[in-house]
Amino acid sequence: MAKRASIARRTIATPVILCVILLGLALLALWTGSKPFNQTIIEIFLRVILVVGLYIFVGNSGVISFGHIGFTCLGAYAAAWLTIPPMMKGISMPGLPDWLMQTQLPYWAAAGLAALFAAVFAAIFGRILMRLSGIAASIATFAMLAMIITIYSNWESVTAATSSVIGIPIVRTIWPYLIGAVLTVFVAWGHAISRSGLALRAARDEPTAAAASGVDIACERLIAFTLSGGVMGLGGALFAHSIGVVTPDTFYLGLTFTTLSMLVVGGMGSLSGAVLGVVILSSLIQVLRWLEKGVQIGDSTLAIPNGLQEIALGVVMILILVFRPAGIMGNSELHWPLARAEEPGHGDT
Amino acid sequence: MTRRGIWTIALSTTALCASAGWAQDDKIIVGFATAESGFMQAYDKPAQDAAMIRIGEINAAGGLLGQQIEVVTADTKTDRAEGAKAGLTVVDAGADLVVVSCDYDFGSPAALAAESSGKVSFFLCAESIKAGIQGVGPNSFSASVLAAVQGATMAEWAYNKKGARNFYRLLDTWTEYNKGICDGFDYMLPKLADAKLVGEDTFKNEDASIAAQITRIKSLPAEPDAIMLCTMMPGAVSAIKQIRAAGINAMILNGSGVDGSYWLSAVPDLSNFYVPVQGSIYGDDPNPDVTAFNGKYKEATGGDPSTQYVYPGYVMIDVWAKAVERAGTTETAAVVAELEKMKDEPTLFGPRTFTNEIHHQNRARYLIVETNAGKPAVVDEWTISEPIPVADLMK
Amino acid sequence: MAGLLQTLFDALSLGSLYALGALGIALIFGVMRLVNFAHGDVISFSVFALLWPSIDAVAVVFAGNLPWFLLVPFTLTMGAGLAVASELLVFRRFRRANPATMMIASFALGFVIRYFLLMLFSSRPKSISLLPALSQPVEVFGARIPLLQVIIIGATLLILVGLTSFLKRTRYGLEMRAAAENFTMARMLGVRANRVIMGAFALSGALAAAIGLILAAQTGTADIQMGGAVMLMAFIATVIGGLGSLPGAVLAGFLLGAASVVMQVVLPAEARVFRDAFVYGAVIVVLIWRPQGLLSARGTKERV
Amino acid sequence: MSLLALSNVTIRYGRLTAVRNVTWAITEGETLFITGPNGAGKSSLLKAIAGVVPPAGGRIDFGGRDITGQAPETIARMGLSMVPEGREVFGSLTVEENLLLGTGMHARTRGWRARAASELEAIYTTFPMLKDRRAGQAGLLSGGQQQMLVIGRALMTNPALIAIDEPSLGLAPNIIDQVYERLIALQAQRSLTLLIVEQSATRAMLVGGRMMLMRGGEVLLDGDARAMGQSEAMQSAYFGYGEH
Repeated sequence: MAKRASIARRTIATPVILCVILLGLALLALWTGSKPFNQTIIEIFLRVILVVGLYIFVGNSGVISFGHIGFTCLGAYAAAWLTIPPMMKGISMPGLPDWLMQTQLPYWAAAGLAALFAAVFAAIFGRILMRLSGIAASIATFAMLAMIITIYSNWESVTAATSSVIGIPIVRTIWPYLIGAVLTVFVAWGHAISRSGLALRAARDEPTAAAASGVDIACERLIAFTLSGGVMGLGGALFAHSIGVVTPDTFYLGLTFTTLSMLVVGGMGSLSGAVLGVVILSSLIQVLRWLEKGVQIGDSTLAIPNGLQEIALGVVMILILVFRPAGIMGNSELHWPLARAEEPGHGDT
Repeated sequence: MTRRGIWTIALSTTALCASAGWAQDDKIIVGFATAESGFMQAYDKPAQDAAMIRIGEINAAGGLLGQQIEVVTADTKTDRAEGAKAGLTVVDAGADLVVVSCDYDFGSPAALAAESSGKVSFFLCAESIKAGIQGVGPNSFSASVLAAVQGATMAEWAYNKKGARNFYRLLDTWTEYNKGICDGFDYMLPKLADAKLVGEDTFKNEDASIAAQITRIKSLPAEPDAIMLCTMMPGAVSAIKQIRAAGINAMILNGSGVDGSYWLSAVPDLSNFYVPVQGSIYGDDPNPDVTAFNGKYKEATGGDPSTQYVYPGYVMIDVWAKAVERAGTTETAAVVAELEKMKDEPTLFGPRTFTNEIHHQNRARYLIVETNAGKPAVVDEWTISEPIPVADLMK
Repeated sequence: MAGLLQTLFDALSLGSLYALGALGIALIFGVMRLVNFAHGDVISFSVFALLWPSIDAVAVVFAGNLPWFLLVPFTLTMGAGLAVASELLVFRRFRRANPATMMIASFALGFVIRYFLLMLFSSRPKSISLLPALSQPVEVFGARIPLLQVIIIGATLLILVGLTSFLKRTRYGLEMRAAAENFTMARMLGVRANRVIMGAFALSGALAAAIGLILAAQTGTADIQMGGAVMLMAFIATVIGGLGSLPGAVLAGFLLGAASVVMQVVLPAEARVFRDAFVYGAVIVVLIWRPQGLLSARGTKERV
Repeated sequence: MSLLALSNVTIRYGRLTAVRNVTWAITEGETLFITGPNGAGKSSLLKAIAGVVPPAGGRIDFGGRDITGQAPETIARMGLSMVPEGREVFGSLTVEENLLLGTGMHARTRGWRARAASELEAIYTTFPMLKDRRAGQAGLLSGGQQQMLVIGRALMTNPALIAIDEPSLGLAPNIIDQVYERLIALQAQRSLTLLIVEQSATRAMLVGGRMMLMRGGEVLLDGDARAMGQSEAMQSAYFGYGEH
């Protein structure tokens, strides 16, 4: 136990630095006082939650999951069920069980339950899927996502099928999202330095060795899968409150690849990478949009043709990966300046 | 791989431009929070161009309440999260009217943003009952006609004018719009004595092949009189082509979503094919002014209207401007009140009615376009016998 | 009877699409463990290659009007060309990278291709009438089958036979099969990596183009997204077929096609909308039952 | 002169170092056994020589040319043929296809088919069993037969040096004897240079030739196999007695 404490002391810097960065963004949003910019920062925080959630499983286990956005979908709809005024639910989702129909919770309580709900499902799916590994697991997770989406896009009476679920209270202040992101970062860090997290990473790096030393890989994976499923659920719930409508197709391949790309570009095996991946790609896109709109240079406006933004983004992503195949952070973490970067808790493996 | 533009992260530029909040209330500003890029762009732009034409006309005629209408825009990138941002952006820029994307799913985030800032919002051409009070709030409207009305119109018209009795229902579950068409069809069918549904099936817009669904139709004892096809582009072309390729020549009834001749090359010599439209892009509209408008549109954009979805944009500015004139202000409550007073308000594209319970058209005059040997032309016009009750629309 | 025959044809023609797609993905996966998410965009690209760039609703057809004996080779070349280019410009840089990185790179590449097309052609689906002669029905044992279906199935069989004999008879094919099974060992026997990989990309690109042609002829539409759906199914087929096993990929492709057609037929109307949920459920079951795939190539190293 | 020469070769996998500054050379026609316990770095060394793992440091020369960090195919084409651990036959290919692959490097030169044919005959005469199974799937061969196959396959490249990793792994003693008989015979008729990695030194002592003993990524002993068999040093080094 003392050992764990020492690991914690050695690695606490990482989450703290990351949260300082996030706080900085929040303050920036307050300072500009612009509603749209505020919304933009909220979106970044949401992405941080999702990508870090993804990291908890993918980063530590090394298994690519195409399915996690499914849990985001579960979370978002759970939040919708719990926060929409009963009479509106009666119209759009008449099939809901009565007790659920009658409940209407504040958004933060709903978000908590949504996370729990998603985690439970993650545990159930994980129980089945975690015996798989490698690309078989990846495909299985994707199949899971596709199942969830197909069901949610067609279950008229409970999810209102493909139509937007409306009446979700919109939360436009930035704090809940900041808190969510900070919470997520610390959860991820806590898991990474926990016995389970260390075992999982060991299994990722030397599977045979880990198995030999009695690590139950499937079990450790299941823990990470459940935890990250919960975080993804939280992200989904907050997402729902950020724009006030949810539809199943919001939570499909688009978001899956956005989040995966950010994780891989940032550095799959690194918590800092997950957060920085979001921040860096987000700012990159921002710059490109500026260029697209045209920027004043002296008295001439320089503008890139419409649509070039996405192309440039793709090219830059490829270049980043060419020069840093392991992502921007690789496997290392942010540390106090001058302190040597290392993976949390890796000192003693 | 996805239907939408993928990059849903990040800061919207206009966000920053608008940040200083140069809202100026002595001006009348129309804010377009629509898709300038991505999937919806192809659907938003034409309607927006039509709206700009109407704005141009009004400004040329001395403006609105004696002021020139100004326009601000923000790109939704065909993405919901971006949509919310775009909505906030134009509101920050002082928009009195917030115009949002054609499709409810993509327009609603912006509309909700407008609603929460107490602004009037108009969907360019959304055709779901939600695009209005029911899905956004008391200050939200749609400029088009409910999808359900299209389905109902086709059913009733085919029954009365074509003697169709045995209907088959083929639904593409991809969007609410598609389901809306079939809902209207389902609402109307029981009202038609001895008309019956001989079969039904579903498919997905992106299905590579709907052979199985077609086989089901062919295995019916007799080919149905009419197939109610509730779908939209691009899947529609594929479905129609495959149906005809399989040798099924039954009458095909559609929603307005398949209007236009740009795709007909894909199904050479298509016949027995019927589409309801608010106005004709084929130069044969009973109302010459529509043809005149088509000319204007070509001047403004360099191309003819490619579908009837150009028209709602024009109607939108038209009715809103009238309401503003009557209210003598752009102040939300007053404008909404005036809009809700409108009963069969004549417009270039048929009468429009708004009430305090529905900000959408649950009944409208439709032109029926028949495509014969690959040539579309207006053959008839039809208005459903009674409006579709809101209750049925909400089910 | 006729109905049954019809269903059989439906299953075969859909299966053909998936099989061809799976083959294209398996070829590349086999030689470099790359899950190529750009494959779907190669499909779309080779269709759009038949049109002049223009953003108005009406498609400006150019190569699309060629007679079939020119049209087909042209399209195949386009597909192969793009695939080879992507290997030269992008994937060659990722030889030592881990599969996740390669996968995201391929995704980014597909993203670039897609938005490139979007810029040239706008997002509005274009309608093209490819080989209109094919879109009428023919009598087959009393069932009226769309001629196109028959041709799709025929063409697929032709491609499969051709590819098989290429792989079995030629030196190049031999090296490709060996590389697919155990790339390192093949190299240690002097098999030139770049040549084989290049060949794999060319083939896979041509296969993608073939799918593009079929889709375009069948749907009459050129859509930026058109490749996506097929690619996903193909991708799944590759995995449940057995990584690196080409016959497995084909088999699984046909199975998936059959599965979704049969489900569409047997499921009751209200359950039909959940068709894909059932299909994907079946996929999971198969994966649990045989994680290594139906026909896994012995010696294929799991590296993803 | 030396056919294969290593100088200060170091191999790392991430944090752990598998081979430390190893330096040695083989002269043509020589037989060199590398023995040592698990994790001694024997296989890593072979992989580096074959170009599968690029060495982290040092230099490897073959036939007087620097091959450090060259692609495996290039090295193979220079006449250094590798038979990796676990045999690695192409299970889904037929026996003959497996063999034909060996002629990969000649595929471009004219008349390779003819050469391949004659090579095949040669191999079949050495391993008649392979001829009987020529059309069968290689995956279905027994371990011993697979070992013969991979050796035959390596010979098809007609190499100057064959490096074999654990040829006796998982084989019954009498089969092992056969394998070695063939190897020795081949070496005689083709003036081959043999580089053989084996866990146990006993086989080396039987066969004779030069033997090297690795532990912990370093070469501890290097000398005549039979002579070394008697020495105490060998025992202690192998089993790690007298650590200091």
